[in-house]
Amino acid sequence: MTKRTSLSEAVRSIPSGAHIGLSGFSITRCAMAFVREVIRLGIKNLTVSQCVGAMDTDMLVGAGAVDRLIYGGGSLDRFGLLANVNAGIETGTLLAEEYSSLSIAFRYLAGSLGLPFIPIRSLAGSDLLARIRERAGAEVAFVDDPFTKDRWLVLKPLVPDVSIMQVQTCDEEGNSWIMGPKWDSGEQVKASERTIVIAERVVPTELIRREPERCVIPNLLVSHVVELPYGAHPTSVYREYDYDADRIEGYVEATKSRDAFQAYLDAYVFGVKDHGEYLEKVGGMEKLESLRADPVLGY
Amino acid sequence: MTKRTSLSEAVRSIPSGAHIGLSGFSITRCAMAFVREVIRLGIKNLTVSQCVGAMDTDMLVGAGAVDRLIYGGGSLDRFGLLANVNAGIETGTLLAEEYSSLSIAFRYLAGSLGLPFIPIRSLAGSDLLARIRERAGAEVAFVDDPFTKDRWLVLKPLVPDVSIMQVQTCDEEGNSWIMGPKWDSGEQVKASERTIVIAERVVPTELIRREPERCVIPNLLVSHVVELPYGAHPTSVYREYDYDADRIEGYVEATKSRDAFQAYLDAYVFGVKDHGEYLEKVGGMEKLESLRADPVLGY
Amino acid sequence: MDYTPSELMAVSGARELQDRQVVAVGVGLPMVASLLAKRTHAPNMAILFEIGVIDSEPIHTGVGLADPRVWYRAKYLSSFVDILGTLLHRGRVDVGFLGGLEVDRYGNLNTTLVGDPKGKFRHMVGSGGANDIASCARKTIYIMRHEERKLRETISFITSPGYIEGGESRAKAGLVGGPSRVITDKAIFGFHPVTKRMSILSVHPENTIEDVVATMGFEPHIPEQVPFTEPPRPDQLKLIREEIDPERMYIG
Amino acid sequence: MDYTPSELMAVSGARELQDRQVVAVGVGLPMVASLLAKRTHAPNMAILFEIGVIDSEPIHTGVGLADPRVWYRAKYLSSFVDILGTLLHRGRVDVGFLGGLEVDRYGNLNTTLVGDPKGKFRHMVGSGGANDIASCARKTIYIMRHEERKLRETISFITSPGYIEGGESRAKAGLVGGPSRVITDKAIFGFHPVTKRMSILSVHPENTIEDVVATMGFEPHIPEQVPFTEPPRPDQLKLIREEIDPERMYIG
Repeated sequence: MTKRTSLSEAVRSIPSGAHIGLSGFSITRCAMAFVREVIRLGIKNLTVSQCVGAMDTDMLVGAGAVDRLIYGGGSLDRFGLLANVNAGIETGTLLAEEYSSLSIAFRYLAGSLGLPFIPIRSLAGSDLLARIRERAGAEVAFVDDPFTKDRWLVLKPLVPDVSIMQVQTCDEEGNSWIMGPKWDSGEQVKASERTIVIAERVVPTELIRREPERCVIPNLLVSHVVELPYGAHPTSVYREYDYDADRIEGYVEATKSRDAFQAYLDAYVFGVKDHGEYLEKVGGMEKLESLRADPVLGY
Repeated sequence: MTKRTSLSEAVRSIPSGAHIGLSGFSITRCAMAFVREVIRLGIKNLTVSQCVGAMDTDMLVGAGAVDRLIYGGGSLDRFGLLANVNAGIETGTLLAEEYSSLSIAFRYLAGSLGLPFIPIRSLAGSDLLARIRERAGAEVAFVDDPFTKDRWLVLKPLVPDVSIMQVQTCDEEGNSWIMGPKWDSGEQVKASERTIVIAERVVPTELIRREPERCVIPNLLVSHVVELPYGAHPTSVYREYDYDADRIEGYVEATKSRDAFQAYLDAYVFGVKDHGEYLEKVGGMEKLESLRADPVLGY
Repeated sequence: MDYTPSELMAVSGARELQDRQVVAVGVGLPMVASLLAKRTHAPNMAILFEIGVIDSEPIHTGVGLADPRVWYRAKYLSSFVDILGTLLHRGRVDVGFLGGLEVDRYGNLNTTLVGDPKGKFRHMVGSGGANDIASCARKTIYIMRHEERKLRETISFITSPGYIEGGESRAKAGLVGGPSRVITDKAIFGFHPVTKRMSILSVHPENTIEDVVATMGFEPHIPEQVPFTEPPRPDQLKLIREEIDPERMYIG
Repeated sequence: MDYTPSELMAVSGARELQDRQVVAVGVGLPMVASLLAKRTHAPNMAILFEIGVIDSEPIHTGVGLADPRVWYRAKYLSSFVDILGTLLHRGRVDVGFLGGLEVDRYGNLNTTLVGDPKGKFRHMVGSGGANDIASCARKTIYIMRHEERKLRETISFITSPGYIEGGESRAKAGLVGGPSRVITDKAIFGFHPVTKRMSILSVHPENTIEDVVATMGFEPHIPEQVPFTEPPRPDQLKLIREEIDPERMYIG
């Protein structure tokens, strides 16, 4: 059964106010084309979660589409900070629940396994925990280990309504390969009620069956499949293309003022009708070819 | 750093009374050569765990090397039952703690993640739970979910002293690929204090680096690497060789009486000095070649 | 009759499955029934094997889940934790499909031992994933031979809970779901919505209610109308005989 | 002086690592130090990056953990749950190696915000895996610039706990391990075994204790004997400059 559809149709399946999990980590495998379409379609009041905050989230926050962020901190690596996320936290317009990488990963893991709660050693003695208890007290608790009687912090499972997964390869049913390290992608997808896969390429199921050990997302978790080359641009996709340093620097520059960011959105989101036009605008085939990953290096 | 050693030396690292986890599932990827060497060297009083009881465990139990078995049930598929395990349970000579596949997998998972306990929905309302509570009461308990107030069964982590992993391919440091479904192998290895890898072949680390997504066991978990083609015979190894139906039938026949089983051990364990002689005894290269897996089918 | 009782059981099992469902199956007749459904009316059903396999397309009959023949052409090869944890325990499995040694009137299943568990008994296979599937799937279907020693008033051991002591007792144990069908070689049973006692839904062609009841260890609920089970279609038989179990390992 | 302060920091960091240890590292100087140790005295050390990478051998400098340059030639590519869960949280990580924004006398680390968390503040990067590493590794080493605004009497936010309020307070919070070294561009610090206050271990060549203390926000414990830090060897500098950070992205 084919689940192939357009980006626009996949995005329209997400109501305002939904909890979405995003696949980005800093500046790699970010759901950038997805985010641009969410902004274009005016979907709002989202809750976003991901282990390490990334460019996809920062742009959504900058566009005012996010009410609540559940994450473990993040940056754009050496390009800069998550300026929009940080501004939202500083001014109080964004409700940010800030954990660590493992505590978000464990919350997804608990969600993925149907566990009612999961114990963790992290966060103890930190101001992160103090803040989480103030702001999101109902999502952490303490339980006595019945075996040793030690007191353990336990976290509530995290279950996004939909996970948005940027992958290298999938089939039209949604069976997907993710190459490279997977950070929280596996747990996030399995925790989420459903998943939208955005793939560099859609291949015949026959190819998926040839290397079933590579399959990270079984199709039964997937509601929509969108084939969208360069869908993560300007961030990188391992073995496909490198990050576009110029464009990330341009983004960072644009996050320095509200006006500049609005101009950025006007140019790259509202000023183009779709992903194809966006790719033309950022340099077209010539630029994109220059980003193609070397097959040995993977970048 | 090479960890390559002989089977005998790897087995000698295990003291009598240790808790070992075995990689077998019924009649596939069973640590058979390992088990034969354990019996030959007279290591005793073992605790054995695995999700689904397999031929490796049954043979160890039949040889009187096991005091305690922690497992989720098992059989030799259509070849027969785990006759030695069953006899041990029926006569009371084997302390068997019987769970389900998922409850053992969750106990390994908790061990692998350093969780103090893990909640599970299985076992409730069954006689399995009633028995576990009688026999191993300190390994299960009930905890109230602090978020919903529901009462949940929780299991204690399961942490073998050493996991014995039959794999297809590894390097001399122990970085290992497991092809095919992995059943509980990943969680068992990561829960265990250390792992002995028994591989069909040892390849250069350079090859491991070419497909790092395939690596299931990072070398830092591995204490010994043993290269031992056909180490799982007469059980199968996916993509390497098929099970040897004649020899499994012979084993099943031998489990029908104590005398027959002793004769089996005398012939195939005590009557051969090592794995090489064993392979000669069961038919040598001609027989083994006939079991080689077809590269397309994988069996 | 141009089909065997096992073939009718497999076809009846297939009929219980719907397209797009997620089905966790054991080896044997449950596997035959699921593969048949997938090749006929339920092409988008997902078939899970606990060992870590999704949607394989075997072309040779395997001796059990441990046989790589059963994993052939899978789309996904993973682990117990993935299949039984992230799919089953997470609540994504619609139907669990199991065989069994003994079942009682409340659908409690025994695969562990026969005899007196505190005295003389014979140990069999235990749970494997059966307890997990019976505990966590939205519903469970059993396929087993119709014999007095299998359909018993009292079973020796509850490996996998059905409705436990009937009524609300399963819910009280914290479990959702429960058995929905027991398919034997003589009849198909359901469970009474309130008492949770086994109830005859249909008897297979050339069988009688009297014979069905006389060869069981307890008396099931018998509704006023008991139709005959729909027989297999020729295309279903052809698929079973030529493609799914050509070596007749499961279909006796 | 034929080396930079950053080079000395990296070499000092490398010296803290032993062969066969398992080390969880952040990007930047911790990564340079770890790669240097691995290429010199600790070839069997395992280097973990939280994103899911073990023992990569980068030949190009990456902008951060998210840069595939940093994953090149890894032996193992997996996930947060694998690295931070099955290795770190399971208790298998010997050394955590972190950079930081602010640290206090008890080795509590701030990477979250500067200013008044209840009033006006600037938010920075938060934890990532830093809190997990500081909480679960057997010991932790920090590398950071020696500035008064970084080595502070009071930090704005405890992202990653050190010895919390000193003495037994870390153990009381249920944590083992704790920071063992703080390596700056002027000195190396340890922690007093009882009070858990920061203590000068060595000052770098051409620095004085007076200058070290005068450029910090709190007074560290000063033992009677404070040696000079051992300078880098030429082979270490050569490796850093020609192979590990040839673009001088981390080594200023």
